[in-house]
Amino acid sequence: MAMKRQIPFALVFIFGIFMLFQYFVPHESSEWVYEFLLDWIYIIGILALALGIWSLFRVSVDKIKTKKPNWVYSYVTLMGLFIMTVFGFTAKTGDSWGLYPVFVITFMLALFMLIQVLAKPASRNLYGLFGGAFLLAAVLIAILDRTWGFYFMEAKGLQNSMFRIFFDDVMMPILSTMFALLAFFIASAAYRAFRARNLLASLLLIAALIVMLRFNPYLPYAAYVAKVSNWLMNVPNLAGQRAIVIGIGLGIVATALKVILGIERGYMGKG
Amino acid sequence: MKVILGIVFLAVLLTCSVAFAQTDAMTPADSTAADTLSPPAPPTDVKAVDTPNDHGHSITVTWKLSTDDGGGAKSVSHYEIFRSASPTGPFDSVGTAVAGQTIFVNGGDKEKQSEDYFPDDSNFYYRVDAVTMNDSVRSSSEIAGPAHAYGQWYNTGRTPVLVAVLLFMILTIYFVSRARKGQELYVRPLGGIEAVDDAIGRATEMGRPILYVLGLGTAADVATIAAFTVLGRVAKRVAEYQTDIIVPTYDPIVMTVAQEVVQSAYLDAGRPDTYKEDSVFFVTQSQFAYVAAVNGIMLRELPATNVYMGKFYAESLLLAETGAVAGSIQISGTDEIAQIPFFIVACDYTLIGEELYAASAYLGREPVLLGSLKAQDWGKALVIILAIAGIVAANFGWTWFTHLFKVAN
Amino acid sequence: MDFSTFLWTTFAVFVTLATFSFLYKDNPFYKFAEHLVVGVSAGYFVIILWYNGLVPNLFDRLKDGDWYLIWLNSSKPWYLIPAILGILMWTRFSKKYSWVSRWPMALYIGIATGVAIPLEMSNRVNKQLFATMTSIDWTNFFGHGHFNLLDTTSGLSQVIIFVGALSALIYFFFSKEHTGWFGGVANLGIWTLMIGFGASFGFTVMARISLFINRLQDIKAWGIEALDASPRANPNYGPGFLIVFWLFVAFVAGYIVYELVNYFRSRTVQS
Amino acid sequence: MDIFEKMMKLDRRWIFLFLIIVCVVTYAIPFKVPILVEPEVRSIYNFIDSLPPGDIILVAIDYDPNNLAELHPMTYALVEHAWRKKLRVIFTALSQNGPGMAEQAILDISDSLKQDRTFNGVHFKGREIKNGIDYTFLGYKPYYALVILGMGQNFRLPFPTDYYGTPLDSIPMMRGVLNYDQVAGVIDLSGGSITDAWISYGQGRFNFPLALGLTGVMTAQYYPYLGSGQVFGIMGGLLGAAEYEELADNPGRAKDGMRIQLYAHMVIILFIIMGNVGYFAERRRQKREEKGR
Repeated sequence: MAMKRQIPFALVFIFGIFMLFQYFVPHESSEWVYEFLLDWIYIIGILALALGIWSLFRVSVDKIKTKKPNWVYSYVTLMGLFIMTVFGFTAKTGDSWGLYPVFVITFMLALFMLIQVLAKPASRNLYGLFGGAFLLAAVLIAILDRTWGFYFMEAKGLQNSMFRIFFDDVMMPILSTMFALLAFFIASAAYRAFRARNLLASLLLIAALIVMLRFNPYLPYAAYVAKVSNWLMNVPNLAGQRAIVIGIGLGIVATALKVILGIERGYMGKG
Repeated sequence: MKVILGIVFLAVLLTCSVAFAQTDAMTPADSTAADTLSPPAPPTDVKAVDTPNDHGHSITVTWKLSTDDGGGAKSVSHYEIFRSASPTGPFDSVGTAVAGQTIFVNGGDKEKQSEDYFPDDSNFYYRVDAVTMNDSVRSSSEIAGPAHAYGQWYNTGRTPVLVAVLLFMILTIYFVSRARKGQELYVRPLGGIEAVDDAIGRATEMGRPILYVLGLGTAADVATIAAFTVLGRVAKRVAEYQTDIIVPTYDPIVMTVAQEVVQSAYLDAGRPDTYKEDSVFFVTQSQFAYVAAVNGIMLRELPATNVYMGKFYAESLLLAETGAVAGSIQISGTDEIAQIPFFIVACDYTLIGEELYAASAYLGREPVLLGSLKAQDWGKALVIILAIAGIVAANFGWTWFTHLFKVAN
Repeated sequence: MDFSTFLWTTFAVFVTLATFSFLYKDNPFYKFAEHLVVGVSAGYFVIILWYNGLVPNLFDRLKDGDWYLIWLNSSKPWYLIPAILGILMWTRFSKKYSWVSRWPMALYIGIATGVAIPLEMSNRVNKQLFATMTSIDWTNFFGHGHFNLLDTTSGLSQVIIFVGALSALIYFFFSKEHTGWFGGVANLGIWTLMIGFGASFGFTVMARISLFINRLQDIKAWGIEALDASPRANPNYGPGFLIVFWLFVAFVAGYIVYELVNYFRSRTVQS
Repeated sequence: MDIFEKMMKLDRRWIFLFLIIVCVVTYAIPFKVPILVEPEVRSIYNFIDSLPPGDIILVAIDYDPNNLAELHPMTYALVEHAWRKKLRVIFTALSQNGPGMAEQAILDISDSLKQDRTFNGVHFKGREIKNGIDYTFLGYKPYYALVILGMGQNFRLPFPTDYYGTPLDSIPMMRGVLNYDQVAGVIDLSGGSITDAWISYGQGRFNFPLALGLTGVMTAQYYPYLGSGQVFGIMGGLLGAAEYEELADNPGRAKDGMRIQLYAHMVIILFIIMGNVGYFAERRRQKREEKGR
């Protein structure tokens, strides 16, 4: 029981207190420990990504298996995940790609079969057979074709043209369009919420309106509006932010202290 | 990081030097001296000492400006600093400082293998040359030293922080122990917190799940840790009401912790059998891909309530607007100041900044946790009192008082 | 631009429009783009964290050791500790031993909270407190030069910032009822906060609309590329560009018409 | 459902549709919108406009590609204006990716200078812009605070040669140009903290006229320096760039963008007003109904 509950809290306490006081010790040795421990949490964080990818994989396969609504799209997710990983670890050694496209296709087919094996246990043998065959073909191509290769210790895959195309023409357009949706959502949120229901809502509304009108040339006294909006940004906004920052600072310290001292234990499981 | 620190440090030094230089520029140098080949006056009062409050491997050289700094025909363009292991030389140039500066930090790497290695605990001697536009027209100062570098065990510049942390720690422990003894504590109602119970009840009635979004923070962000504790309370009620909870996560460690939290909440509620492992899952570590997925969940699962707690950036409004379309009740709390306005506009209830850190105490209603709220209030009261005292002091010119609170790097 | 690049940029425009279609409603195109980007970005981060995180922070530090000595003879063998801790996280794959993963988790949280306490106290509380202790500009109390109330550096503005910040801090008190004079000051605080929030909302609108303009520019560049691509102007270009362009336009237009027809049909049925 | 209730409970997709149409139309049709010119931009324009031909200004291009959309239009409008006025320009780039930005801008503006153009009713003949005579590009050096201080002593201190490796002494326009004393003014176009260094180490120490071109989000926090007189002008974001283009009668990308911004903002404001009108009418009706009962 102690191994499951007590030791974790003891670890939180010891390392928390150490890091707290390390801040005040500039000496080399304390600095060394600080950097080393930050590396720890960095490395732990990266290695934990395996858990994340496994979760994504299992949830997607599960969707396909139980034919939940929109299960078909889970194939898209899984294929995207694996194709990007393969691109990232491969690069060409010479001038041409050789059999690389064939490899990518056979590898993806093998993966598809593997997913089918997991998702459809009834016809496991058939899919397993095909999957094994495709996998064998992919491995053979990977071994025999010398025009390209796998790289794990050098970041050559980042220069792989397919990796870049997937980044530039698949990932970035969707991500930046998601971001651009904000142009519309900020409009609809303003329409929906900026109603002069009470004093607080009116203050919010009026301040926002003034700032939004700051460069409208059709308005009389437009120069004045620009000045007022500037004042709003630099005086009330600054005052409010200062209060919030101080409050958050105390909140963070209080929460962190509660965690280190073991007063707040809700973040760690029981049993 | 090192570069940034270096620049910040330089900037601080430069500010000092600018201040010095301006007082000095008031007394212009003798501009009648026509002979450009006569060397400028050397810098005087050269001192070399170990750089304070650092990890060692660095010596600070200071001097008084040459009288020819700041105008005249043989005006000093820069100072060149030389170092040697013995007072007789040979001296090697270690760097230059622009005219008007009176300080130079000669530091190096702490790694022995590095080319730029600067040894601790060995004596060095320094000399500063005043150099004119013509590089060969220069004059050297007296030799200063010996000085040796060593690392400090306490950074005096950070004393105000240490005092503040210790004070706050004592306050917290005091109020928590008082609460343990059973002292009743009043806390004012918070709208967002009281809505949580209703929202869970509503979800049960409608037979719809609750969506809990932990934001883009990692488990190293205290805001996310606070969000975990709120998640624990919410999950417990959810388990009691037999509703579903969906927790899509952005970071694998956050996912792991959240799984632990939800699982033990179900255990607490006496229903470990109804816990579904896939209710907490990982999506992706890309900001807007995560948003795309969560938005999809909102429109397909139609959760009765969306709770946003933790760190949020530009995606705050994307999430909250989609949630509003899906007709969910929305409760949010974040310490990202830039995003609070968007949550206030688009959500039904918003915990502003610090209120996020108070939320778990409110939901848990455990006296021990409420005790720490009292400590936070005392902290704020102290800040207010000191701010008022400080502004009075500042306006009467009692800088000694305000400087008690100054944190030096 | 060669033809395959053009095909990929067409795909980029397709996913851009698919993502924008979310504004209308959830639909198969959005679902496709969403699932695709989840998979591809997850794969992308696997690669990035591998090359930029694991390789320099762990592998490079151990690489001068020998695997059959489990790298104990490398120059920095202590980096095996975080690696082991990270691998302990993987005990979550098993139900029986998943409690072991609490140890690295506890370390992670302990280190993070310990670092946070002094840092946040310094940056958010000490420095903000010091910043409030300003000397008020009494000579320019009503603004520099002439009477200018909107001057953000005037003494009056400084006083407003000070009072606003303190009253907003009072608003955040948890253990005192907001009644009487205390409630009055707290109200002043929440007014300051709301004005600040409104102003910063209004200020952000411009930046968000710029995002949409950027997306429009990308689509426009793609259109120009296709329409300019007459075979006579550039021998590298073939009619394929125009065919792809018009096929794509026809597809999008067709889908819009389809949705419109559906929309009006459903309306007539209802009434 | 009466009209007021409809105004209040409009489906948000109508807002989206309206906003898309307005954005696309204003993007596609290049009509003119009046641009309100703020005094802090006008003072920059007037400063450049009032300098006699042959004077030297320093333009610091301290931004990265991710701020290009907002800051490039400023560079284009300002430098073209300066060159048309036959001023000479020293360029520096103190951010790491700055040199690429600066070179691109110099090439593009030089091309534009070859054409005959009319600005504000004054006809300007096209001319060749020559490196070393009309401009000098000093390039990038790390530790911007030190560079800014060093240039106050002598440009040759941080930059013994220009970006292309020519010694400063053999560049015709740099003859006799020692430090900021020979420069009429400095315009810093920046998307980050370099601005602070220009204010405190540059203007603070050497007291030259300094104007700023900033990204939109940064702008508000630099207005205090305008009040205290440390900077004589500020151009903020796309808006500031458009104002300069308006003053220089040289419409470019910023004015294009402002057309969309202005109308999109007006659409949003209109919808907010509509919602409030609906809300108040509705509330009034409810009150009346309560009375009637």
